[in-house]
Amino acid sequence: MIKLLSQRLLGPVTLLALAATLWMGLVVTPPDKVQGDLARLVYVHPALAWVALYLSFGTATIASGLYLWKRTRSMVMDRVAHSAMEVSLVFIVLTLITGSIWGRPTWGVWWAWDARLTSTAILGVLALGYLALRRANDDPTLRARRSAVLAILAAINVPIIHFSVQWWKTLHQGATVFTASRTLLIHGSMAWTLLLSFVAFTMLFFWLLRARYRLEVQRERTSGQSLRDALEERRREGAF
Amino acid sequence: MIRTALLVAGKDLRIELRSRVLLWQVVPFGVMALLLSGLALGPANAGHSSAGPGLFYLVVLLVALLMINRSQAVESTPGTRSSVATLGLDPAGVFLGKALALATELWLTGLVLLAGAVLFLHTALHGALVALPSIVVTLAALAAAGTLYGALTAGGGGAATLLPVLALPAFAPLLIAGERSFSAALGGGALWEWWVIIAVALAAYLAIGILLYGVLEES
Amino acid sequence: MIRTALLVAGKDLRIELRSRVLLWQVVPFGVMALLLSGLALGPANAGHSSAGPGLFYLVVLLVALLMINRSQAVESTPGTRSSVATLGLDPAGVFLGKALALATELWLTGLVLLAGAVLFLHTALHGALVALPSIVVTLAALAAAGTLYGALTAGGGGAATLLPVLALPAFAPLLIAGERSFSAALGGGALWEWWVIIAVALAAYLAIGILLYGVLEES
Amino acid sequence: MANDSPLVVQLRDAVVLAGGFPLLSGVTLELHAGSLTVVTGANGAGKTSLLRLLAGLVALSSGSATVAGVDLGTGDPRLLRRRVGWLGHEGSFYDDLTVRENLVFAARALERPTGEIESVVAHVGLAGRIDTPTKQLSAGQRRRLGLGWLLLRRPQLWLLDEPYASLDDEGRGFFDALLGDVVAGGATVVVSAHDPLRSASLRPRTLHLAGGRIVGDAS
Amino acid sequence: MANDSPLVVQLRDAVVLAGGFPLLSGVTLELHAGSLTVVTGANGAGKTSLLRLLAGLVALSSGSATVAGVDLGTGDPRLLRRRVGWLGHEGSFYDDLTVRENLVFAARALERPTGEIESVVAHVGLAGRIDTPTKQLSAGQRRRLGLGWLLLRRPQLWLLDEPYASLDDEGRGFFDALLGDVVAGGATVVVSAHDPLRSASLRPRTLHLAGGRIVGDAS
Ligand code: HEM
Ligand SMILES: Nc1ncnc2c1ncn2[C@@H]1O[C@H](COP(=O)(O)OP(=O)(O)OP(=O)(O)O)[C@@H](O)[C@H]1O
Ligand SMILES: Nc1ncnc2c1ncn2[C@@H]1O[C@H](COP(=O)(O)OP(=O)(O)OP(=O)(O)O)[C@@H](O)[C@H]1O
Ligand SMILES: [Mg+2]
Ligand SMILES: [Mg+2]
Repeated sequence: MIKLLSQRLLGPVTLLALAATLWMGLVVTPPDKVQGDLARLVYVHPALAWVALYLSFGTATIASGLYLWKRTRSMVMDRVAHSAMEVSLVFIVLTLITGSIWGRPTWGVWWAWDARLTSTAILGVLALGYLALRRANDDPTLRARRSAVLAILAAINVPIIHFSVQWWKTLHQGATVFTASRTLLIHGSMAWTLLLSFVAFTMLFFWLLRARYRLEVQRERTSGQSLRDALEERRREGAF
Repeated sequence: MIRTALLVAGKDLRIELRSRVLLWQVVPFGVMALLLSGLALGPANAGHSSAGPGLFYLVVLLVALLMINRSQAVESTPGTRSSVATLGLDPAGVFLGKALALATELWLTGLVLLAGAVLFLHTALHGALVALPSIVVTLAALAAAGTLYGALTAGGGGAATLLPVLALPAFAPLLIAGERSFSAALGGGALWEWWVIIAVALAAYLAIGILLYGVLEES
Repeated sequence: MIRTALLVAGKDLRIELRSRVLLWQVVPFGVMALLLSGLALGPANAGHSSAGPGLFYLVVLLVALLMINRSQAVESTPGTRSSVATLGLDPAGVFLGKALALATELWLTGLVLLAGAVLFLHTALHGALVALPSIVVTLAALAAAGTLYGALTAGGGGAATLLPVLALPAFAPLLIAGERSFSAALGGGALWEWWVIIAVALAAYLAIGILLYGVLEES
Repeated sequence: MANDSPLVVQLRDAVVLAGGFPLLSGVTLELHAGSLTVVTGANGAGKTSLLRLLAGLVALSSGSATVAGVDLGTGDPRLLRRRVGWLGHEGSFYDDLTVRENLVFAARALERPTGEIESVVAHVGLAGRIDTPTKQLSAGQRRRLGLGWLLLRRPQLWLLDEPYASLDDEGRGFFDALLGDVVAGGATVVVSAHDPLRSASLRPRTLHLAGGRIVGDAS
Repeated sequence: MANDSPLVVQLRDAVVLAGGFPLLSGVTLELHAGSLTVVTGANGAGKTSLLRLLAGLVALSSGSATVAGVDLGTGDPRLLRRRVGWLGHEGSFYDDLTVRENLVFAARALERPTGEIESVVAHVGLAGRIDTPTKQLSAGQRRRLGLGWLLLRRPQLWLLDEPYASLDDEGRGFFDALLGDVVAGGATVVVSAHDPLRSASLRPRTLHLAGGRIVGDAS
């Protein structure tokens, strides 16, 4: 009953939270002294980045690990990993886009060779590579195995990228832009809105993940039907 | 496991030795690529001795991609796959063996490229020697990662082109770490942070390979 | 000849389209390589807009090598070689067709990479547009040269590694000319000298291909 | 067919899919140790697929299968593969290694003495080719090398895909004699063939496949 | 053998070398239009090599050879290749294209109408596989596609390397009927085989090869 309710409610509540974030972000909170209305991107961009980097990539990694562990190996894990990685790619792209939109007026360029940006981009390519690998393999078990291993490999990559890019950057550049932005968040309403945005986008993630997963199940169900047809047809091949 | 590793490494190196690809093709390619990247950057940047480590690793990366492809191509003719599969070799051993063979090839090529960097890119000889240990370990990590990614993309039509897409992001941090510690060596210092990354990467790739190579081989 | 060329180009493009390698693998590889070269150079150099043309062509070169390999791999399974040989296709047409298919793929990838350069390397959009014609012609020359060198190294074990060794010296002048005229376009000027080099190279490779591809195919 | 020797193959409604297409559409089969089975059927009926399933080279999609004591759904395919020998359509070795090197590799991998190799090679009629790289062998010579590889291995379950193809008369005679030996020695043999076995003294069970299923079974 | 139809093949002391090894060690042979010849011999005798020479796929090292009016030493091998049809051990098509696409390519290349394709495909029993990529076909289906390719081409000289291998019974019957047709239509056919031809109505000339030479000739 609770499960059913939560399933039914996830969508509407997510929409509600997103709408509330939008309203708080655009109407309730004041514009920034330095950046003006542009600063309102802070209610979108960091939350997107959080979902992209940690939540969805993490989900995909854990699901892949569970797939590889013999005792929990099942196609469910494979589907979860696949769905999460797809959602991750979407969020990474959105992070890049919102970041670039923000960067253009504040830094004067769409892109800078900054540690965080570079690692985000690399992660995006990793997610893309994961999907490409899935496409390149037809056989479901082979595909599941290979992509699970890739997800694990990508996961050890994440901290390495994180540290290497961090250290590499601190060696070459001084102050970062993010410490400056943090001072934006003193006002009460802004802090609350920021928090709300994280909640809303997290819910959006789960909503999308579930939708994607269901689509996958649906697809497999129809392919189950077509499988029965294929078997029929194959058997008839010999019967002339 | 060790026995299998040595058997497989020996076989791979023998095939390489037979075809002389390393001597006649990969090494010249590396030197050529070193020269070309110098050209692409223009005389102003390339003459700078600071470009040395970056270009060195860029070229090592290209060479590594070529070699990984070869290392997998050897295994992946359809007939070979079936027959060798029925030998039931220990996958951890196969992984270690292929990685060892790849590392050996990379070390050899790396030496030549290092000489090239000293000659063409005005990299200081002393600094290059100081950087040698970090280079050896970085190349070993590259070999371990490369063997894994090679197996991931083996067989199938477009596999060979999928390899760089998947492997480049994995190699990027290694590239950075290697380059940084090389630069540090040139500057006379040593940066333990980069050593940490390289060592962690090597250990992680070896561990994953030993544990999961079997999963990849089955299919 | 033209008929054969179109037939062959259509076949090659169809095979590419079928495998989606361009979309899923080559283009991501290019973007990744762009990112990586930026990393290898370090933020100070990469941020510099002057590095744009050089890096652009460096990556194009890498992508081209991948594609040339694929373009030849399609022809070089032993069975395919014999059967297709007995079709007795006009070699000049085959050459033109394969070069056309390769050029098409390079053009598409080049567009994406150009966008990448504008976004990541701060290459001026206007300059990039001005440079477009020279890029199109340079890539065509690269495709013609690549098809020739691909045929030269087709078949045989180490072909995939031999290709870059042979092709890189040939591509170097193209790379330089392309980079120079791209840089000139960014500077607002146009350098007819580089245009001459590119155009002569294109014409020369086309002529050589039309005349000599037949010789390469036999064997 | 009553038989008290142990079951080596036990398939129940085995289905094997490739890209949604059922290579096997439900095979139920029991084979006892020391039996000789010939699988026949039209082109595309699924003979090769059945053999590949028994070798653990393709995955079971539904149904159950136990081969040589290993459950194909849950067991360790490596264990199975060590117990089966496979002779496929294609030559199945490292092309760049010589006949001897290939066999030494196999022997080492299986921890067998390498002393037998010379005699095995002579036995299959390749004595004059022992130091020839495998890729230079003729079609029939490759087959013979495949037989040699199996002889060296003496597996528990022999899976032979059209073994007669491209063997000459003498080779076939030799093969028939071998088959008799092997079966008498207690190993299980499954052969796919379009021709009936030549030797009258072998009394195989004959399975007829069509549309990925067994449609006829005669002893 | 007196015969007044024109000579299609005329070899005199033909020697073919590969890496210093004589594949053919001096073959003298005349074949007339409309003849059917079967080449037999032990594994490694040189059957495939002889057929490849006749197809212009390997170069003549010494001696003289004229095939289908083309001198193999001085003539245009392309002209020859357009007149011969080749069916080899390996499937011989673009693996990524479907059955239909492969045949369309061949038809276009030879400037034949593409309308016949469907009926040819049905004729060789591949109607149900017309849109399957060639790499997914079974061994026998590849052979059948090879036959379809030849049917579409209707060459002047048919060179068939062990055509029976991996064809099923019905396919062999079809093949025999085809052979009769072709020879009656005036084309020349050379078949390498380990089995005698099945059809009693075909009365081929049988050449026995050994050590790269003709050692027996029976009509
Ligand atoms: C393409 C450009 C950009 C990318 C790819 C990007 C990426 C990211 C990522 C991955 C995070 C999450 C970091 C974490 O939680 O560990 C983040 C957080 C954040 N970004 Fe960006 N960003 C971009 C541009 C910008 C710009 C231009 C600004 C503002 C001027 C900005 C402001 C922030 C802020 C305030 C956070 C919150 C987290 C914190 O305070 O550290 N970003 N960004
Ligand atoms: N992905 C796929 N899609 C469609 N059909 C496929 C696919 N893979 C294989 N096939 C078909 O499955 C069958 C494979 O059969 P298999 O190779 O087992 O045949 P076989 O009995 O060994 O035939 P042959 O006598 O020709 O060797 C063929 O009909 C082939 O066309
Ligand atoms: N480069 C080489 N060095 C040494 N021997 C070679 C080389 N290339 C080919 N051979 C040998 O030449 C012979 C080639 O014979 P070919 O392929 O014509 O035989 P075939 O009569 O078709 O045999 P099969 O019946 O096995 O198909 C084989 O004995 C092979 O081992
Ligand atoms: Mg078969
Ligand atoms: Mg032969």
